[in-house]
Amino acid sequence: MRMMKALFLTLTLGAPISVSSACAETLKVAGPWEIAGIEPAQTGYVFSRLQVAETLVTTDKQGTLAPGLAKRWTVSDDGLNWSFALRDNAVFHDGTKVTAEAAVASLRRTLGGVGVLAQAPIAEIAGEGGEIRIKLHKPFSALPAYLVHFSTIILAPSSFDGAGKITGIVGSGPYQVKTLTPPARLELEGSGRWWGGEPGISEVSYLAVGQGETRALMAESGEADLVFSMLPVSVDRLKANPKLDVQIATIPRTRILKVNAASPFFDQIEERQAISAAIDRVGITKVILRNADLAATQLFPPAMKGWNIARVEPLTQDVEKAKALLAAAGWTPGRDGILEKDGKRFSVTMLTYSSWPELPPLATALQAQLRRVGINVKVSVGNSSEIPARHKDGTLEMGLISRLYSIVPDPVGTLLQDYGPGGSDWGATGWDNKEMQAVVEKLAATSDASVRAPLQTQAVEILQQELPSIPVTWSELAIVSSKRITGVAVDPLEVNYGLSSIRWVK
Amino acid sequence: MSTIDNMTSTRARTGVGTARLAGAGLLILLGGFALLGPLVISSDPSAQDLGASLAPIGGDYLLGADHYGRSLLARLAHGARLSFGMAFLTMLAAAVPGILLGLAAAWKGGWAERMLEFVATVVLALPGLMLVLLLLAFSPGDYGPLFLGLSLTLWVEFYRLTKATTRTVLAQPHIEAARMLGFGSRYILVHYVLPVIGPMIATLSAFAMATAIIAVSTLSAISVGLQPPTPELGSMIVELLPYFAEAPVHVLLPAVLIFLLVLGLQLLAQGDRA
Amino acid sequence: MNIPINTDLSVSDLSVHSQSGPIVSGVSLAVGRGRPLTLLGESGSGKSLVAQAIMGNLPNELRATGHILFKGAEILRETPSERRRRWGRSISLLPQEPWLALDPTMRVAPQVAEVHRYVKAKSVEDSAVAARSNLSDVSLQQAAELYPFQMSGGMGQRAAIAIAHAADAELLIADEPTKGLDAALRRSVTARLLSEVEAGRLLLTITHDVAVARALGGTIGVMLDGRLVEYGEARKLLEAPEHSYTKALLAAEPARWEPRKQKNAGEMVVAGRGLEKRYGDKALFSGLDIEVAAGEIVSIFGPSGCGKTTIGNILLGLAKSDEGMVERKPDLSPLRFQKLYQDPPAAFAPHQTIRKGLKDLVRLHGKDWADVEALAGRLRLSDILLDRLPGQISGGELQRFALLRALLLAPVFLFADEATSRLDPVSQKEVVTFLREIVEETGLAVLLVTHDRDVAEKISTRMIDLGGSRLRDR
Amino acid sequence: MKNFLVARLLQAGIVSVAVGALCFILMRVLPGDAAMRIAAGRYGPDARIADAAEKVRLELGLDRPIAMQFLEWLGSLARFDLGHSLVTGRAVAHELQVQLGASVWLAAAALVLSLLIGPIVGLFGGLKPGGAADRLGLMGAVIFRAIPPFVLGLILMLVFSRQLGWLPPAGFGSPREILLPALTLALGLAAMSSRVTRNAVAAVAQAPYFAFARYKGLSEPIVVRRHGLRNAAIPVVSYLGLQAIYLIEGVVVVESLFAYPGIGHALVHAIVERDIPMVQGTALMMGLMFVAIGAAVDLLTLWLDPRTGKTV
Repeated sequence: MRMMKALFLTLTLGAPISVSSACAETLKVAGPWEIAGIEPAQTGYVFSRLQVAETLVTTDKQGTLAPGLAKRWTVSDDGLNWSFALRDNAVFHDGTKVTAEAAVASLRRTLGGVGVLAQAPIAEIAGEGGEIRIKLHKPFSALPAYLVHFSTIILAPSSFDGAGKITGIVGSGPYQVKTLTPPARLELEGSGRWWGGEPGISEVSYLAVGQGETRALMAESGEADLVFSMLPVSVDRLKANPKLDVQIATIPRTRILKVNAASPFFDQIEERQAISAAIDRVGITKVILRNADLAATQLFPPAMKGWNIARVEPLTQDVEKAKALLAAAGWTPGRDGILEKDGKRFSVTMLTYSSWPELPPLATALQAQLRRVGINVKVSVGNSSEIPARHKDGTLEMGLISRLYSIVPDPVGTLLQDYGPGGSDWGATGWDNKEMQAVVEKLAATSDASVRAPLQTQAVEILQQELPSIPVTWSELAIVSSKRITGVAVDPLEVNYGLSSIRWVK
Repeated sequence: MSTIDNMTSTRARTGVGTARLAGAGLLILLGGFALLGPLVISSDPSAQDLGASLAPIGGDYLLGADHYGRSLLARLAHGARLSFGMAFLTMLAAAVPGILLGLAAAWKGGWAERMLEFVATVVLALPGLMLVLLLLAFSPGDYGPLFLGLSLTLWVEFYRLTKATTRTVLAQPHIEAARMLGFGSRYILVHYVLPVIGPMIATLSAFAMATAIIAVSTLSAISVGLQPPTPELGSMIVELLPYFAEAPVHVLLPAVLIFLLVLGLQLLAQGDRA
Repeated sequence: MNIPINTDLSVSDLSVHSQSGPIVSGVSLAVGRGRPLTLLGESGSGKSLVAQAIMGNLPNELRATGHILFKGAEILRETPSERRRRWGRSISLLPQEPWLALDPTMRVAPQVAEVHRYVKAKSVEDSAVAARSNLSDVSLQQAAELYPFQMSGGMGQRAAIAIAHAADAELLIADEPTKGLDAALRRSVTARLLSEVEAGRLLLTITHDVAVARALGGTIGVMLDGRLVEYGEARKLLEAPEHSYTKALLAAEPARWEPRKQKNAGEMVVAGRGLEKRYGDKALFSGLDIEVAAGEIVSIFGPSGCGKTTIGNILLGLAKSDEGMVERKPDLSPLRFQKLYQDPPAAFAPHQTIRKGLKDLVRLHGKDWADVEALAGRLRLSDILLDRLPGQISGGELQRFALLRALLLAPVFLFADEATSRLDPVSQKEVVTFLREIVEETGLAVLLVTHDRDVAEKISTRMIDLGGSRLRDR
Repeated sequence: MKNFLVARLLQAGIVSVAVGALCFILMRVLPGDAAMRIAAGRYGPDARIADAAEKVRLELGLDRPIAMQFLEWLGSLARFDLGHSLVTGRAVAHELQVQLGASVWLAAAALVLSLLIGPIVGLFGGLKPGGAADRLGLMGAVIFRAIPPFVLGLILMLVFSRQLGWLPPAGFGSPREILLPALTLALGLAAMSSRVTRNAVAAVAQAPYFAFARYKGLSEPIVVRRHGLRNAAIPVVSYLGLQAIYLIEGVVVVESLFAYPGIGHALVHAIVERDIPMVQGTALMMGLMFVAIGAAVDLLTLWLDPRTGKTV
């Protein structure tokens, strides 16, 4: 076979094969994300995950906050003044020290742009002598969690031109950018300056591969040593491959059916509960996600401690109950089996998008299941912006979306948006629940775990009862690595993939 | 010497004849499947039975079931009908204006022709796929823009062929002779031009249909074509692709169906362009 | 038949068979040094097959039997590769219509030089020198760097002769060497062929042109339907032909036609005054006056490319003149002005039977089918021909159908554009005879365009010579 | 020669303006809020798109009159400025540099591979029409033309990457990575060009000059080399110009399949994200590529066929 391969390559390329051996020292990584630009608010996560740039605060593998560029932080008693102390030995890739002035400039720029930081009640950012001070309008316990977000990566002043436009990524992580060929390729090398020591493998090459199936092939053919985000269907096959390791972690992401509670179809709780009861979550997860444990019996997955409440009644399929609930809400089957009320057919459009490859198949399955209780659903796969757009103008009926609850590690930030007054792009639509709003407000103001726990339970119970968004499945992240490497760990919050601790197997 | 010419040409003709015959036979079979299949096969192509996910061939489901447990036989039949139908409509929508404009350009010449030529050049310089993508953005997943976009790119070929051939025919002395003998344009069109362009148009139509089938399935394959749960052959391949390790034949079935459809059309069109 | 014993090429009892039977049978002939042989016959008579059998390039479907002895070797027994080895070495061919036989994408000089380079295995430089000398032998030294499309037909013919000459083979086969050439050029071609004979080469010429056979002298063989019907010494055969076909062939030569009886012309039917036509900034003709009256045959004579066809088209209104005007006898339907075309098959729709075309014409003008039948009888066109496609009948018959078609509309003026130049001599004479008869009977006015001075002289009442002072060899 | 250049330049100009205008109009009348789409493209589906859209709208001046925006585009086009990508914020010309380069490499590799396959198969078929080589070639051509490019790509990927592990299924930059996508395109191209070559060669083999070359006494290889190849190449080359369309379109599909970051890939993304300057830029580049290929074919034909020299 080797002979054949050599012969084949010589024939087709007319050149000897030195390519693969020359690259032996490089860790080849493939993932789904394209690097369309280098603006941190857009693609900062790539540089954060690949450890090119760092944030002040980061998380450990359990999802709890951990020191990043800031070695510790404190908050004043009134909860308005935060102080973050920088590491003394942090150096940017251009050789300059990570000073408070540089970090403040970087954060101020972030604050003025699009990103989570703009949503925090920040009054002022200042700093001197290795300490960053952030002043708030009102107490906001989640601030350190917000500073984990990739848009807040700290970049050296040399990353920007005079007008504040970003020209390059000069971060402080173990790896520095060697070459970037947008949108697909990023070559990294050890910076030699990291405060955490030298990375195990100094050369890393990242390739963006959009198609999940192609990524699986990359892993199988040995063209990549580490591949992120495997499709659920490929996982079993990859697990069986003796040359590969597969690691899976549940991530705080839930696929939900976002319904417009102001529309005549979903304005009654019974209708929303009926939809929920009509869905065969187990069947869907078994077939499409290949893991029945991912059936979302409530909004938050078990991995989110304190947010997954064991005692709430799980959401399960019960077609008869669904039919009864719909009948109670005044819907009666029409001649063709589709429900009707006051001469109006229960016919809705389900918007979804293909940024997440599993969404269209899920929509297809949901469509068939809802049809069984007499609801006619038209699936429309479009651009992800259509859902916020239709949310805004009120014409949204139903949308199947994938919602991340760890945009900042504390889900409160997300809940604040999603179930606050007026709902949000990816949260509730037409659902205005004062009780929920009060609970979330209280949560946001405190960081005392004992005060928060009952509030969290209360919030989950409200959502479980009211179902402004109907959970369908939870998510997991599968990472495939070649047995040539060791030290691979899955970060469920996808903040940092820890490439620097990967080593070649001797 | 003319006998020799006749001998060689008849031999060549029979060679093409068998290919044509094979193509026609294939198309009749597939056409029958596409037309009658959906009527005979009672199961709904979108009815799911998650319990029967990837059911094997020959069991409860004659050709197995896809990952949602939908009958592949029913989906293939509906898919074939869709592909055929779309291709035929697209071809018609491209051929009719293409031929009429081609005739007009060859007949009138002058300004009208230059205008048409310009439009054709611009359309040709626009990547056809881009046009389709742009139009699809109007209403994703609808048949209308898909078929409009494809026709918009395909008409040019009909236009060019008709124009060039008609122009050659019209330049021949026998047309001048017919005009001098008092025959009108209508007679010349029906008796002299159409018999010449007819077979060429037929060939081109078959090719255009083949192109349309491939284009529709390709667009579905890069997820911008028709939307679920439409049983479209291209999207069936892509949907089933991740399962190829478990059910390779299931993935192969729609691919083979596309292949046979296009092969049939190609064989039927076997002319000098083969 | 009397075959000289001392010959270098002798053919005896040669037959060529196709799957459906023999196409050439029992041909015997001989070529000797200083005695060129000319095979004379119309297309389809089998004369080309005889040449191909000698050359060894018969189509695969055909099989030759008999004997061909060339310098003591039996050619028919040789394998295809042995025969091919003779090409360019002991046998060379002067192809018909040489401008098509020259590679259109290669300059002339290398096309000659490659014979020296690859056949004679000379060095590159020697080949180039030899090629230049070959070209200057045919006065083409100036044209060495030209591409075939930049040369006239006559130059192409000379280039082909240079190539044949470069091969320096003993036997030269000239296939229709004058086909497609103007009369003036024919003479120079025959002169060159004769000089090859004087140089000691064996020459076998295939032609349908009696004038070529006469000019070459030597021996003449006349072929008809695959048989050699007459064979003998040229002078004797031309003066006292024995076979009736030979007699008809000779009688069909325009030079031997009966001159036209002078007859008073009727009134003017169509006239052009002060006509001028330009191509770019070059005038084809200018200040041309032409008038055709009833019962008159006016000839325009000139070499190809002189604009003679354009004049006819201007009179018919098919082309526009840049200057001048056309006058027609008033109150005549335009349908009564008709045209005969140079290439008869092109003047009929290729996929329409003759009958269908004529029927539609009769119906269109409310005529009677009996008129067609009467004319067909008159033009000796049999009924079976009506159901054939234009490609399935001979040029002579087709041209008579064209005449029939025109006559159905009772024309007053007929423009015959080289109407007989592509026909066999016998057919040509037939068509011309009918035309003359009709002119005399109906007072039809005819404008005849021809490149053949003899044709023009014999049948026209008046001649316009457009090419008198022009360069013959374009 | 001068006329020829002027004509091609004129064509390029007309194509530019027409393509630009068409894209502009189409993109403008597309349903949905452009700012929303751009925001989604920039910040991903997890972000608060509605908020971001407001900033985008202000930043890009999307609420100015359409005519004004178009005139601006035309004005900058005249200065060879294609504007800035709405999503990445970088100059379109800069974005395209990399992607166009990648696509040109892909297209060139595909063309070279197809030329290694198609014309050679066609040559053997055409020299002996009806022979075994001809029949095999015909069969291959029909089969490869009946396989949609994306299916062909998948098959190649499965065979060469998964089963044999010889070539990477994705990526770009090195010859190994370009091979699979190029081969996918090349097989489709070769399927067509082999038949054109076959017919061209068969026509040349029937031509009187080809026969005459034999009668001159030249051996068969010399006849084919000196009088066959060039003459047969003329129609093949002009057909290659037509294939440009297939190539440019094929690039879009194949690039999406093999995660190859070329211009086709960029176009699909730009359309989805409503990045109007990028759509215009890529469409323009594709149009110009088409014109350039046309010009190259013309030049090649000019060189191959002295007869065309007079007419252009």
